[in-house]
Amino acid sequence: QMAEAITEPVTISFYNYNLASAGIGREATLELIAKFEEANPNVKVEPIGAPSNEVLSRVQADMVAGLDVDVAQLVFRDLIYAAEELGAQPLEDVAGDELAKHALGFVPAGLALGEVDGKTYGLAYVFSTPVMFINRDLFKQAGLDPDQPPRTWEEVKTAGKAIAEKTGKHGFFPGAYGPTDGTFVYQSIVMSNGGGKVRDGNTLTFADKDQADAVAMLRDLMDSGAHARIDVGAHMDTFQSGNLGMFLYTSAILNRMESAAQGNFELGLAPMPSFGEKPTAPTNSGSAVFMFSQDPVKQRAAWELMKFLTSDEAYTIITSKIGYLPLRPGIVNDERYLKGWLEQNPKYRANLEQLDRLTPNVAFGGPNYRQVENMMKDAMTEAVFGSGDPRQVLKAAQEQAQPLMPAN
Amino acid sequence: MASINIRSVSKTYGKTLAVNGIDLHVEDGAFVVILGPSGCGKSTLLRMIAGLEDITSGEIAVDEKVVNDLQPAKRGCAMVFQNYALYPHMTVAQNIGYALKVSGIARRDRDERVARIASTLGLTHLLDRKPSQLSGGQRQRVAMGRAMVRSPGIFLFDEPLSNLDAQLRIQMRLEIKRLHRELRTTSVFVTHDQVEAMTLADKLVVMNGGRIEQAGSPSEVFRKPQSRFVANFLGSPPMNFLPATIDGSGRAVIGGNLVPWPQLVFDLPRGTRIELAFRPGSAVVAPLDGASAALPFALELTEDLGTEHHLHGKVAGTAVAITLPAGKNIPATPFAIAIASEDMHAFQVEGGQRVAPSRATPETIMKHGAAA
Amino acid sequence: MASINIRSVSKTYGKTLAVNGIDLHVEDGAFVVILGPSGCGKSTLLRMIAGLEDITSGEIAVDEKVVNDLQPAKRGCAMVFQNYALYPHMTVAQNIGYALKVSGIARRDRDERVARIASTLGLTHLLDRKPSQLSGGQRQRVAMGRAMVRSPGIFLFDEPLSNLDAQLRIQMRLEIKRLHRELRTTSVFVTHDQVEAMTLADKLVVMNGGRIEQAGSPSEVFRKPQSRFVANFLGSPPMNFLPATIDGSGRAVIGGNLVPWPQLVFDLPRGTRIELAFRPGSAVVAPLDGASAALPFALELTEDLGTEHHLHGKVAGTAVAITLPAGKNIPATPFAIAIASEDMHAFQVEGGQRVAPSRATPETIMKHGAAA
Amino acid sequence: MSHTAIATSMPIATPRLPRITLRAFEPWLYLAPALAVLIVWTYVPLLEAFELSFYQWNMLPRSQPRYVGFDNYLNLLNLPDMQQAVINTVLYTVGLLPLSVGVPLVVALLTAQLTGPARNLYRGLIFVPMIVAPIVAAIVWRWLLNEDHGLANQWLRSFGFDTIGFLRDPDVALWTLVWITGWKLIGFSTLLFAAADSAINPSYIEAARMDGATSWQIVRDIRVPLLSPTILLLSLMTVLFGAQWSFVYINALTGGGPLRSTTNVYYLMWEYGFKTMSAGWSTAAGMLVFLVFGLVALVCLALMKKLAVYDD
Amino acid sequence: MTTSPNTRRFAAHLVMIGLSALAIFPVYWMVQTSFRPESEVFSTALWPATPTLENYRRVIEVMPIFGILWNTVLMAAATTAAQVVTGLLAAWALVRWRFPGGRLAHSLIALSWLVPFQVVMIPNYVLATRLGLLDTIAGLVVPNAAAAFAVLVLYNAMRGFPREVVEAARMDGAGSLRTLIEVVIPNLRAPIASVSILCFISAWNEYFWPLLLIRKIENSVVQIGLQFFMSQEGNDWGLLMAAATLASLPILLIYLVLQRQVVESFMKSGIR
Ligand SMILES: Nc1ncnc2c1ncn2[C@@H]1O[C@H](COP(=O)(O)OP(=O)(O)OP(=O)(O)O)[C@@H](O)[C@H]1O
Ligand SMILES: Nc1ncnc2c1ncn2[C@@H]1O[C@H](COP(=O)(O)OP(=O)(O)OP(=O)(O)O)[C@@H](O)[C@H]1O
Ligand SMILES: [Mg+2]
Ligand SMILES: [Mg+2]
Repeated sequence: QMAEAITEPVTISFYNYNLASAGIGREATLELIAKFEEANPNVKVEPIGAPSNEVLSRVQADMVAGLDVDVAQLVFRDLIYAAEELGAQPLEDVAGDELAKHALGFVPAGLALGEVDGKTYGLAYVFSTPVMFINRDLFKQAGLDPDQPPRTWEEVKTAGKAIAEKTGKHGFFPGAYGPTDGTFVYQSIVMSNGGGKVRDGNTLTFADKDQADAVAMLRDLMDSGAHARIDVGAHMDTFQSGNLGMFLYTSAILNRMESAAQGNFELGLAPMPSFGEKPTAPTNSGSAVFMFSQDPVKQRAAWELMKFLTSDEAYTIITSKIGYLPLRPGIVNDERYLKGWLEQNPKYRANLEQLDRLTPNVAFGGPNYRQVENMMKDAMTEAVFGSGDPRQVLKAAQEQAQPLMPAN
Repeated sequence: MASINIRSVSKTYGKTLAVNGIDLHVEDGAFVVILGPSGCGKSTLLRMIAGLEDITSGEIAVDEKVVNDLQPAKRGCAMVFQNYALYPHMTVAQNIGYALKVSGIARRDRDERVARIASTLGLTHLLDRKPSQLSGGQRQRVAMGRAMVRSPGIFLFDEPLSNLDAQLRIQMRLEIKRLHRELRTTSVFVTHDQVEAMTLADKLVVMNGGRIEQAGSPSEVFRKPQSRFVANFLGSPPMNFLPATIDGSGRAVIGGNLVPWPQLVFDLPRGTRIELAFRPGSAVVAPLDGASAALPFALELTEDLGTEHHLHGKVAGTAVAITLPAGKNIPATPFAIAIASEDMHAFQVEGGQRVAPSRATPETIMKHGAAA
Repeated sequence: MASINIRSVSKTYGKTLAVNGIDLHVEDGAFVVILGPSGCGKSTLLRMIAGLEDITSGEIAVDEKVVNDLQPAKRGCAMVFQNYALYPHMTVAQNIGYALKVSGIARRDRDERVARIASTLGLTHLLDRKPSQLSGGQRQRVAMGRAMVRSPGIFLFDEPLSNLDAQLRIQMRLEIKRLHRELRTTSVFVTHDQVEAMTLADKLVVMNGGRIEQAGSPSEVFRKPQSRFVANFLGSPPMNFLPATIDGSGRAVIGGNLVPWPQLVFDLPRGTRIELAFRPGSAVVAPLDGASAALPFALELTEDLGTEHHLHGKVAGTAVAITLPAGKNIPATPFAIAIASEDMHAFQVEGGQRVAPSRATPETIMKHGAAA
Repeated sequence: MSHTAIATSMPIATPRLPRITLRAFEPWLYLAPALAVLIVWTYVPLLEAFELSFYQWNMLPRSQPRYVGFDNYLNLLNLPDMQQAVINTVLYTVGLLPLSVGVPLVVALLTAQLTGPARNLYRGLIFVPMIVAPIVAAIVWRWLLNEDHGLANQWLRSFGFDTIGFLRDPDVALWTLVWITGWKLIGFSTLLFAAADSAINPSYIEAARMDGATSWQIVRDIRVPLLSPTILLLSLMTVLFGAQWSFVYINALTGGGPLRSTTNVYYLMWEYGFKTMSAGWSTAAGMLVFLVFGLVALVCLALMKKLAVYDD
Repeated sequence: MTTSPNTRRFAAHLVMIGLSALAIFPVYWMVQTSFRPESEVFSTALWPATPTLENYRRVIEVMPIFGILWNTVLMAAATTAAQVVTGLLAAWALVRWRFPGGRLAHSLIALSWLVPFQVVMIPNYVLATRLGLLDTIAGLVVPNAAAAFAVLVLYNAMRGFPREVVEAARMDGAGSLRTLIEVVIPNLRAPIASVSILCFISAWNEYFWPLLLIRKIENSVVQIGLQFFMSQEGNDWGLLMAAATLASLPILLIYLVLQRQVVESFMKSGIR
């Protein structure tokens, strides 16, 4: 149990990936920290920036080196590892009732995003869901109505083919492959097809029927020509340069897409497509904040920081400045918070709509979770881009990877 | 075999005039040695003949055909380099056969010719070795073989023996001479070693500062050097030079009062400064009796070479070396030396040309005393 | 000045025995020359004296103090290297003065001593040049200066003249001799040039295969070589060797039937194979009249060196060279050569040691005819 | 000249033993800084890594290492992409050789016949890629080679060719990475070759000219054989470090894709070993790389000794 | 076969012009992109239609780029100096003496070249942290203070240095360190220059280690600075190119100014 209050000045470290790159993310984060320090004069926050794919290694390395890690912003794929191996503090134990009190006003799935075996280790922080970015100019050129973006994968296929054939540009591309992505776009698509997940407990299930069918669907798009076959490392560039009609990717890049579109093409936004009438399962990308402090006073300071970072005030900054989703939907219609901003940025609504159906990203457990994830993603990519039977490819990979999972 | 005609050939490197208007005729089958100090342009001249260096002006003809613009290999020359320049990555056989290979001769023929050359030079058992596995003399022979293999009309040698030790040098020198005797290939041989030059040459060309100082048979050049440079350059220990002045009667006066060769009269104005020169071996020991024909010799240092003694000393203040055969005892100092007037050379200080004295009339001799 | 005592010194490199148990005493102020063919261990020995090479066994004492473990600079030796080893980035003055700088001598003193040395060696006007701007002879002098500057007790020279051309070599040789006369510094001089060895040495040491073959005064070594190796190594052209066999009366028989020196009797068993040897200059031309003391000479090749002729030919099937003074005419072939019995050396084929004949009794001489 | 200076500067002999030991010690004093750095920062970790490679552990003090024998090695060697990665590694090496050895050799030989400032200018320009940061090089090349907005493909289009999916097409991507890797190396190798070429004793070339060899024959028979030490050295470096050199570009540009076509051993090791949180995997990967390339190095060195022609 | 020297020279010029263009075009592209406004970034025109310095202004605004450049210069210079000094000392030991263990030391140094950095990364990080080197320039330099490459190249260069000159210095009474400093090093300028250049370049381009070790942007080096404009969420092309240009500029300028000397030092260095 953490200390009741902070009476002495204390310094806590805060590992954060928004700080690692220039731009609004960094500015907003620094602003948050400044505001927090202002509100808690006894707490000094030492921010440590590391790129999002490095931040976990940094946390681990610092722990190995014996440095104090207090609060860390980690991506959801590392959730189980952080809880089981790195020793993240279960917030129920540390903060007791305060957690439940603070969680009031979160989206329904809010706390669940950071849960492992019934305890909350990560407090969902900045996150977003996949949305479909639309190049309205290409839609028009292809004779499609940009105001009626495709709602199902069938429609994506038709629209994609039309764009590819009529404009000579690319139809559709999901940011689900390649080195820069996590697996959340892929998981979103998979889970939208009936709710099956990529694993069940410690059994891998990504090659099961529904899951494999979803991938086979992408493959079908590919074979039909609707799915672009481009350099998977440069999909954003392709969209930004006006060569891609539909781009399914995290809403966090909205800002960047907007400024890139300016003067080049008209940008549209749509929710992610569904499998027929099945509801979509938008999965969160982004991160949660974890507490690693052992010392009660530091734990208190850490908790205060975490609370602040997920407060109404914080989300107003986070959403309006960076573009991440607000975990507290209440602020959307609140004059004091986001109402005004949303009126100016109506596009953002497509993103907000998905919050109700928010489905937690599935992380893998055990010491080899990264390897397993790698194998899964490689198999999925090969299933879509390769020439073999997608189901077989996934099956083979699943069998390969299963032994690396923890024994049940 | 071929003759070479070099006509007013010059070569400049940037501003350096390396070869300065050379005219030279090398007869078919001759062995010409070009001798000169370092940097005098010997190599440059040779390389122009070979075609390795462009000719700045003048022309070179081989067998009366001007070859100025011909590729080296087309001139029918073969060359032996100072460091042999054997291809380090090829075996002896490949080194020798390379020229044949390049000219597209079939393997069988090639091997046969290489084998023939190798046996001439006693290299047969070495054919599979790399140059790094050979001794100096063997390398030299391989270089010779490489030059011989195409049966060129002309052999060019650029100090091919200078990297060998004394004994090997003599041996290889004799071998080259023997080969020339057999093959009679026109040869031009560059060296700065005068023993090599003397012993090998049919015709000896002494170069200095890009020009030819003298050309002729070795004994002619040795015995009648046309300039002080040539006189000084040939012979070891070198000639001794005694500064002298012409007196009123055309006689050469040394050190103000010595007139050792009164019978020699120079047709030069009074006061002209000349140098009288003689070879160390031409001097004989004479008693120091004040006879005018003998020069008082102040001995400073004796060297015993086993076969002869070198005596270093001073004559009228000038350093002079004389050689005495090993058998003779070194005389007790002080003594004098006498040199026969035929063995005496004279050169003008100005310009260094040889000046020939006329013999004085018998009366004059009588007046001054008889020559030794 | 210092004396050097070398006692049973050996040196092995891995498995190569470079120096094999050498004993040598160098007296204070002596000039010892070590002569030998390439690879015989001369440099190794010298470098052990200098301290540049560890001594495998034995000991070296300078002035009776064992220096085996002393740093080179502490032994009071200075060394002149074959390629001079001048510091390429330093001026002449810095090169000469470096040892003084190292030993912490003040700049002023240093400059003064460098200037003094430079003027002794005639380098004063070159003090600001870099070695690359010097001629060979000048470099040699700088190297000398560098050795002299610390006034060492011992000078060590490792073929310091071998990179110079003939004339410069003579000049520098004399200069070294002159300097030794002045300074009287104990010197050890390594060379494979026998002229250098003969002329410079007070004591000549001939090495071969890591051992000393003979040590003594130059004329002693030259005139009385103790082994075939020494005999062959000294003299140019080298000694001639004629294979011979001892007959029943102890006389040496050449080519089966020639007994040129009947008066010499060897105390060797019949059938022992020896070599009779003589220097090219010891031979005199004799008429080919069948007199047993003259050897028929089949002339093959003549070289005119200006001062003398070299005649190459065969005696009883063995290649032989003789020298004749320039004055003499080359005799018409065929002719014979005669060698005085005092000029004749004999070596055992087995082992190569010198064997001294005894003079036969007068009667024997009478029987066979008088010596030349 | 006075000899007193010498006499006084000759010290009394110091006792024998300490001097010997001090002298034996001396080279180690000079080696100490470099060796200390290498031992502390490379070899001690390497030894630790060797030990760790037999454990499953994430190095955190709160968890216990678990001995797993050769499991980590086996896991790595049994990775699905291992075979492909090995083949690709060979392809990278083979593909890099022309760029790290072939082209530079040709350029050096070509520029050797040029004179004056042009030669140095060319050699200078061609060295520029060497100083560009790898990450920048990767980004700019990705851009230039993009199928939709890249200049290279635009030019191809304007000349009427089909576009090429330089980083997209599995048949091409590896060669694209080879090119980018090689692009950085050409200048460096060229300089080395030029240096080696200018050190060839000109009399060999003159001898060949006298023998009647054409300039092509001289190149083939004389200059290239005499450049063999440099050729072999650069080949050795390419074989040993080609996988590492291309790593940056795989990491930045393709992540081993498309369809595993650009992955190589080093990248695979990184992906499954170094990048993950498991000390066992990463150290096993490290040991594998070290041992395999160490062996390759030994074999290559032996080969080099046999093949190279040293002219001395 | 029968091509005249002139045709051959012409062909050589053609090939070289082509290759040189290929070599520098990407650099040119980087520079010109840095002058493009955001809307023009993906245009394929060879020169921006409306060149702007905006990207540079932004880079300077969001990042202490000059401080970072200074850090990098400091780090690269210090690393180079350290590597050259340790390299010279070690090479000297191996050249000057033959001693038991010498070959072992030599192999140990050479083999270290083959150790993948990733293996030693974490232990080094732990050690650096213990030594208080975290987030310092010193921490970037110290683990790289010796490089096998530098030792090996300098070793080869020294081996080519005439042994007699070293012995002459011994005879003159100079100790081994003095000989190294006063006699050997002044004559090894070309190889030292070449090695320094290569060490400097590689230190300048060092990426993984600073990424791990440096926490604050003020203490960062340019390669990490570049990372600042790249993220999962897309790259800021104009800024990135401006930053990349700024990051390459100093080293590029140094190179252009010293180009002839660089080339010459390589030609003379005997790195073969
Ligand atoms: N490639 C060159 N560039 C400039 N100058 C040169 C070149 N080759 C020779 N020289 C100069 O031309 C002159 C003659 O040189 P050459 O090599 O012909 O002399 P050499 O008589 O052969 O001397 P050595 O006996 O030293 O070989 C010298 O002054 C030399 O410096
Ligand atoms: N550093 C070394 N390592 C191994 N062997 C050596 C070394 N130095 C010399 N040797 C060998 O020792 C023997 C004697 O060499 P040394 O240099 O003393 O000969 P040298 O008489 O000086 O010959 P030269 O006249 O060629 O200089 C030779 O066989 C040589 O190969
Ligand atoms: Mg020459
Ligand atoms: Mg020697």
